Amino acid sequence: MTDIEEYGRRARAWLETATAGLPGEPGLQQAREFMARLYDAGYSGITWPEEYGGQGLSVAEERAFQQAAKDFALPVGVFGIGLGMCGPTLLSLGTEEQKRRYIRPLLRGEEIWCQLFSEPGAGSDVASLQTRAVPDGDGWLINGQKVWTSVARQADYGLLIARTDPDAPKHRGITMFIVDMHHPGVTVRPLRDMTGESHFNEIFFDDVEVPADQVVGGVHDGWNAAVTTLLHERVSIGMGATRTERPASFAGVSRRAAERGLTADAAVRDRLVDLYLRERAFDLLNARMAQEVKAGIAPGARGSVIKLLLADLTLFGADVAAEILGPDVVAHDGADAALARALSWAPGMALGGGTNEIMRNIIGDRVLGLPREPQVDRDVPFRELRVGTQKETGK
Amino acid sequence: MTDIEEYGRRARAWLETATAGLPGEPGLQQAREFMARLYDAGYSGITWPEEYGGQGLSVAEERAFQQAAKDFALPVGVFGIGLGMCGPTLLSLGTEEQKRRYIRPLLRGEEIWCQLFSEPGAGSDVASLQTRAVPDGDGWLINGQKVWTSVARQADYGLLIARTDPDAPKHRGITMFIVDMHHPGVTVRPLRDMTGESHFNEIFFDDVEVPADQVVGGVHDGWNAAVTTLLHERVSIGMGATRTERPASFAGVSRRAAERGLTADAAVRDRLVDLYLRERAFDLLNARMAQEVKAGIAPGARGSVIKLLLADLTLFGADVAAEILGPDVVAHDGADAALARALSWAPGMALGGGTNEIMRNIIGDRVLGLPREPQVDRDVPFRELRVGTQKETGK
Amino acid sequence: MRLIRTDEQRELADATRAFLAGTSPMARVREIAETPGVCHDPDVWRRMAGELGLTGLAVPEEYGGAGFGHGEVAVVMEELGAALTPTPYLASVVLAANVLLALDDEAAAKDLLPGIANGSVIATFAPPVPGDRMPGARAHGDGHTLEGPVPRVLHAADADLILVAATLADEVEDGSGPLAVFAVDPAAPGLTRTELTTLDLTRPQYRLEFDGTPARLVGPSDAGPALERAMDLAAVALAAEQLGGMRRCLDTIVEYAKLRVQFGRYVGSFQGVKHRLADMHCTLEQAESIVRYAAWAADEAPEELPVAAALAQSFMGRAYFQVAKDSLLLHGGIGFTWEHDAHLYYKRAKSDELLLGAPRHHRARLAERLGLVT
Amino acid sequence: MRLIRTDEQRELADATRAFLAGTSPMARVREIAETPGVCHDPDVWRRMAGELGLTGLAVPEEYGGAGFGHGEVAVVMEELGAALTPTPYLASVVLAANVLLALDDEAAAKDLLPGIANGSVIATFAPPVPGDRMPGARAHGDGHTLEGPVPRVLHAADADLILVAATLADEVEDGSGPLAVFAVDPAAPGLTRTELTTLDLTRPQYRLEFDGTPARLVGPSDAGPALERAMDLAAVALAAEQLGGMRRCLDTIVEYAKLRVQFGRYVGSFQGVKHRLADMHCTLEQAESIVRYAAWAADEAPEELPVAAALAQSFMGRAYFQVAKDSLLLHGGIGFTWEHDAHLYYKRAKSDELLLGAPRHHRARLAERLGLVT
Repeated sequence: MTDIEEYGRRARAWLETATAGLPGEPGLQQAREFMARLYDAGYSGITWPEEYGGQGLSVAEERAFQQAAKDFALPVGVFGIGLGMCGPTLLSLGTEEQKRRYIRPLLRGEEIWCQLFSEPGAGSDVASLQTRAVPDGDGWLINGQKVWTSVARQADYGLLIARTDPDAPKHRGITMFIVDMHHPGVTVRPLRDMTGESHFNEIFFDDVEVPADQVVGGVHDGWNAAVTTLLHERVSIGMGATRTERPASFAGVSRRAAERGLTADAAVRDRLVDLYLRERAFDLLNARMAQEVKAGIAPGARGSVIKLLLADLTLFGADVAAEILGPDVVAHDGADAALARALSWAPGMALGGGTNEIMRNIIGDRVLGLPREPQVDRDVPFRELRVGTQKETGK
Repeated sequence: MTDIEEYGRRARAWLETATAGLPGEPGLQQAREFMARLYDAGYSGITWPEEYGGQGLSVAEERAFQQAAKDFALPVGVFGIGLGMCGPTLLSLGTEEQKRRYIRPLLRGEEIWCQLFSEPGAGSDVASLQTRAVPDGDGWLINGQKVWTSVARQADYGLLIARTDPDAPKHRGITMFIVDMHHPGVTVRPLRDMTGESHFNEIFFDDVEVPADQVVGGVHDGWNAAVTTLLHERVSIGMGATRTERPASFAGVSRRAAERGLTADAAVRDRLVDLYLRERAFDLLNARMAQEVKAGIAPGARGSVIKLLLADLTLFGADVAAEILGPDVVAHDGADAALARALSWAPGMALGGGTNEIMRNIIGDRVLGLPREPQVDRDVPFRELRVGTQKETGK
Repeated sequence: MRLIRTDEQRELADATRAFLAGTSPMARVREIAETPGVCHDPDVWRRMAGELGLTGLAVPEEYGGAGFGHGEVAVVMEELGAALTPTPYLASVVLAANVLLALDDEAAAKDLLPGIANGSVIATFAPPVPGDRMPGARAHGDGHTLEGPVPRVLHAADADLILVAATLADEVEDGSGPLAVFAVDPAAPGLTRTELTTLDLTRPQYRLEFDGTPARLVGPSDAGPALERAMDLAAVALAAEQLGGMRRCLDTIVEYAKLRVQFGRYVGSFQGVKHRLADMHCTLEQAESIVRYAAWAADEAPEELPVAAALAQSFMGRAYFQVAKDSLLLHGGIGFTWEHDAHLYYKRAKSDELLLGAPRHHRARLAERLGLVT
Repeated sequence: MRLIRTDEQRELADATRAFLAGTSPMARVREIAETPGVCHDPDVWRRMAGELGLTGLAVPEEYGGAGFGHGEVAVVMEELGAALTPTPYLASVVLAANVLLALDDEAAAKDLLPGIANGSVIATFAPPVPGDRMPGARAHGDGHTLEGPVPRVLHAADADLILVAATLADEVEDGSGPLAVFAVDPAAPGLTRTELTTLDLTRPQYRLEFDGTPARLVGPSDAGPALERAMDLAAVALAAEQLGGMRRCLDTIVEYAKLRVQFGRYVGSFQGVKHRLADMHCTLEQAESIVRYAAWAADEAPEELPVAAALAQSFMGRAYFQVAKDSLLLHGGIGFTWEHDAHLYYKRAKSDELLLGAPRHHRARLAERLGLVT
């Protein structure tokens, strides 16, 4: 057994013990306690530098741990943004003080982080954001609105981008800040989505003071910082795809169809074949990309292929499940609730983390190397730019 | 019986007699003779001005004649471009002399016309044409190449657009000419298409002299003239659609499928239903637009909807026919030749008269009124513009 | 074959649209949809029946109706579909009235239709959907009693009169028999109504459970042909509703694409959006043609109705959902919010697609009616 | 499960690609396709067999082959599909060799396989396609005679050995019976070959007519399971060919979209084109994953092969044609010309989609193998 295998074996053994006592749906306090134990056992921040609280090990150990962890339901969802995006961004771009102050509590689950990029007026065009940060004494004063923020209600800190120079072209007048989510000027409002539930939040900033030393990566250079963060997002959305629950899966739908005697109908079987083809093609592609990564081929922008196909599969599955199983899915007494919910949730997959159109642009530009669309907004000062929603005025 | 009905009745009676002696596939000479008889009977150019040889009647008579003519196979195809596009363009924009000289022989079938707009380097972007016309004594000297020209081998005259001012932006330095197709500098070469047959031609112009009085619609103003011509094309491609032969029609494919006992398979029936849905939707839309036109609602750019759907239906029909009828379609001893040919011919419908992408732009811009794409070539002198096929050089 | 509206139909459409704009704006639609126990606005219903005379449009004058045709009902359905108005119109005026008319039971028609026609009675009819279990009926003295479940009935809580199809227990062989139609008083003993969770909040559905519930037989003991006709007419009316919704979805996203800016340009100027909208427009043009044709056939060409109705549902179910989904997606993140209306249409579209049975049933019916099944 | 190639397979692909680029450029492909009576280049065949050793790749060493696997054959098929090389490789090395191997007839294998493996014999096998009529076989002295037509056989004019499936006349009940496989000498009496008109000019097909033609029975009198395995292996090899063609189509149009200017911009910069190319790329990524999986299953997981083969054909037939069609269309007018290569791929794609039977047969087989048919 190699050292790495031994590492993985020990991790698995530890996880077995550590998760043994966990309830089915752990609360926030239990999640924090678990995170602390994970940290103390040396499994949080495995590849992160030791001086800030990480373990300083290689990706081999990280991968061995992930491999072992796949079989356990770990209550770490609430720390995902911090561990997956905010932490890596701070490690890349943060000051020495920031890293010393924030990384260890983040890894231990003592402080929860959220990401504050999206705005209602900006949408896919994240860089057209309108939240303002103006100099205020030694620090900055922030006003504006963010949206589509996960775990904002639990978060202690947020990584925020705001416009600091409206006279610069839109990508060049943005700065990234660490914001204290407990500041009285921060209002978190749950955003109800089309499922009827609230998975995200809107955040309002009303004269929120931020000290000067909370700038991440240089004043006016926040777009580059944001790109660093977003690259981590794309990887985490893409590569974790197979683990996403798919209620309208081929196995699930065909089982239900068979139970109701519907598979006797050739038209039903034909639709199930459609679902199988898409699902299997997606799963095999995912598996192949994982093998390529292991073989040292970086996935690069091909994560967008996964994202686009997953969005498509999610919508198709929900749609075809209803088509096959019939009216009970849309008017039910509880039995088909998961499928009905899949219909409401499915569009979210095509909208979160970049719309299908954005994914196709990325694939065209970065995978196929096609010439770019002429960009009309690249060199225009932000304040002269049309943004958000407005009437056409000549053009 | 109204006058119009009486007109239609007489037209039908005339057509019955006139077509009685025609062979199944009339040759060019017989077509010309038929056209002369049609003209002499007063059925050619029904709405065209009397002073140039037309009948000066209203669209009501024209429509009554068309209604009657629908049931006869008239050998007038070779005159279609002249009657449908060149003639109307001359009537709108031609000089008095041009109209007196050309309209009557055109209507009588004595002179055949073709249209010389498309170029290999221009494609959908017709205005980026590179055929040059330079002043030469009193007239012009034309050099260049045209493509996708129908009836060029039979044509006596062609309506050609050429670049006369390469320093003007591309739409503003074009002129339209009447060109004598018998000029020794004109070379017609049949263009073999993917069916293996030649339905179109390439035309090469090598120092072809054109007198100054053969300019149509003003020097450098040829783009507007061409738009006039092309509007006629779109209507004629669109509105005549129902008469286009569809070998892979629902009726034809389902009859063959039934003969071979395939309709016992629910999967086959389901595919036939797909074909029926598309075909019926298309036919009903065509019929509704015809009723709207009759009721005085101009179709405008909606002709592009018909064109796009017809392209789609044509491809789908050929595809699904093969899918249903199986390997015999692609490897046959003659029985399925029409369906095999439909597969080779089908892409032509999506390419001729504007690609699907162009149709979608027209629908978006002119039917839905969406904002235009930024145009990077509108105000650039033509000689500085990238056209045709070339390597990317920075940009 | 008439594929464009008459002047009168255009006026009816304008009047209905104006009325719904005033009485049923989206804020009101949401209010009703989100209030438990409230399924429609009785004031709006009264005015639709009285002022506008919409509830008796296709009912013959002898039964208190206006004696117009199904084409006029389609006009109203199209506007209701565009406005998403929560209303028992489809249940009462389309489903119930048409089944009563088709059953050709003079006495029942005289008893039951006038109330539906003048709007004083809200009726509903549970359309028999392939694959569903049907309740059984048993002769019992003068009348019948019903036994068993009805899986889904529209607006059953609002209804003053419930019509259901049931198998006559005595005629059942091998588990199935001819269907007959029964009228049930919602207050009759042994009737349990359970509200279902519906994806489409604007159109409540209920499960009924009969347990020795007295019911009145309407029409013949084999109501097969009458049910077929009533279901065909429902398919046409529903297709009109789908057309109205589809058009509204497209209008909304086209409007938004002209206002919303991304990357310094109106999003409608990007071909990625523009071409999709063009395709949606093509779908709409086809859909309108099919719906006009089906509505014409309903009134003028009864021999073409079976194919036209199956065509309409086979095409419209898929088409409306596709357009509603694309409209939602093209709105971007805002389309995913509860506050935005896109999801209401998306959910209506999917529910409509399944309302009269799964799409494959409409397609199979179409294949059969086209003579493909031999 | 292995979804990426081994180093050896990558080397084989590179060598094959380089060889075909040199010996089978498109000009040569067209020359062969357009010359009547010429179906492949015998020199190229000899070099493929000799220098490169491609004809015996998956034939066990005991029968004169190299003893590699179907994964290696798939590598070659992918390159042949990309280059559109007119060659009897599919007929001889895939169809005929696999059926001989699957039949498990030691004597016949020893007689017939070495020639196929070293390329000195070109064999073909007429795959039994659902719905086709099969010839009948009758015992006759020591051997059998064949009677009746075989609708389509690849490369029958080049073949030194023709294998066909036929029903044993004595065992037929109700018009059908088990299939057995027979080896026929192309020069045998009573055999008529008629060349068919093929959409795909690079792959000739023939109708055979037997009239008392002597034939040798190979394998058992019920060859059903062997035929199934051989057809599954053919499905995998064909899928690899389809993948190669699909990739070439996409590469070609992507290249063109970077060079062709319209409206002052490279056409690949228009979202209308770019997004379609992105979708085509997504299809390719999925296709490659499926083909790699099926090729792995062919060698390493025989129990997964039936599903994998049906999956591969159900996916690839449609996918390749879609990509070939879109590639042709996105070329604009030039794609419609005879001189442009787009139509050759378009025609190959459609022919491949139907080569082993109509798509619905692959889908029905997949449904059955997934246990959906009970």
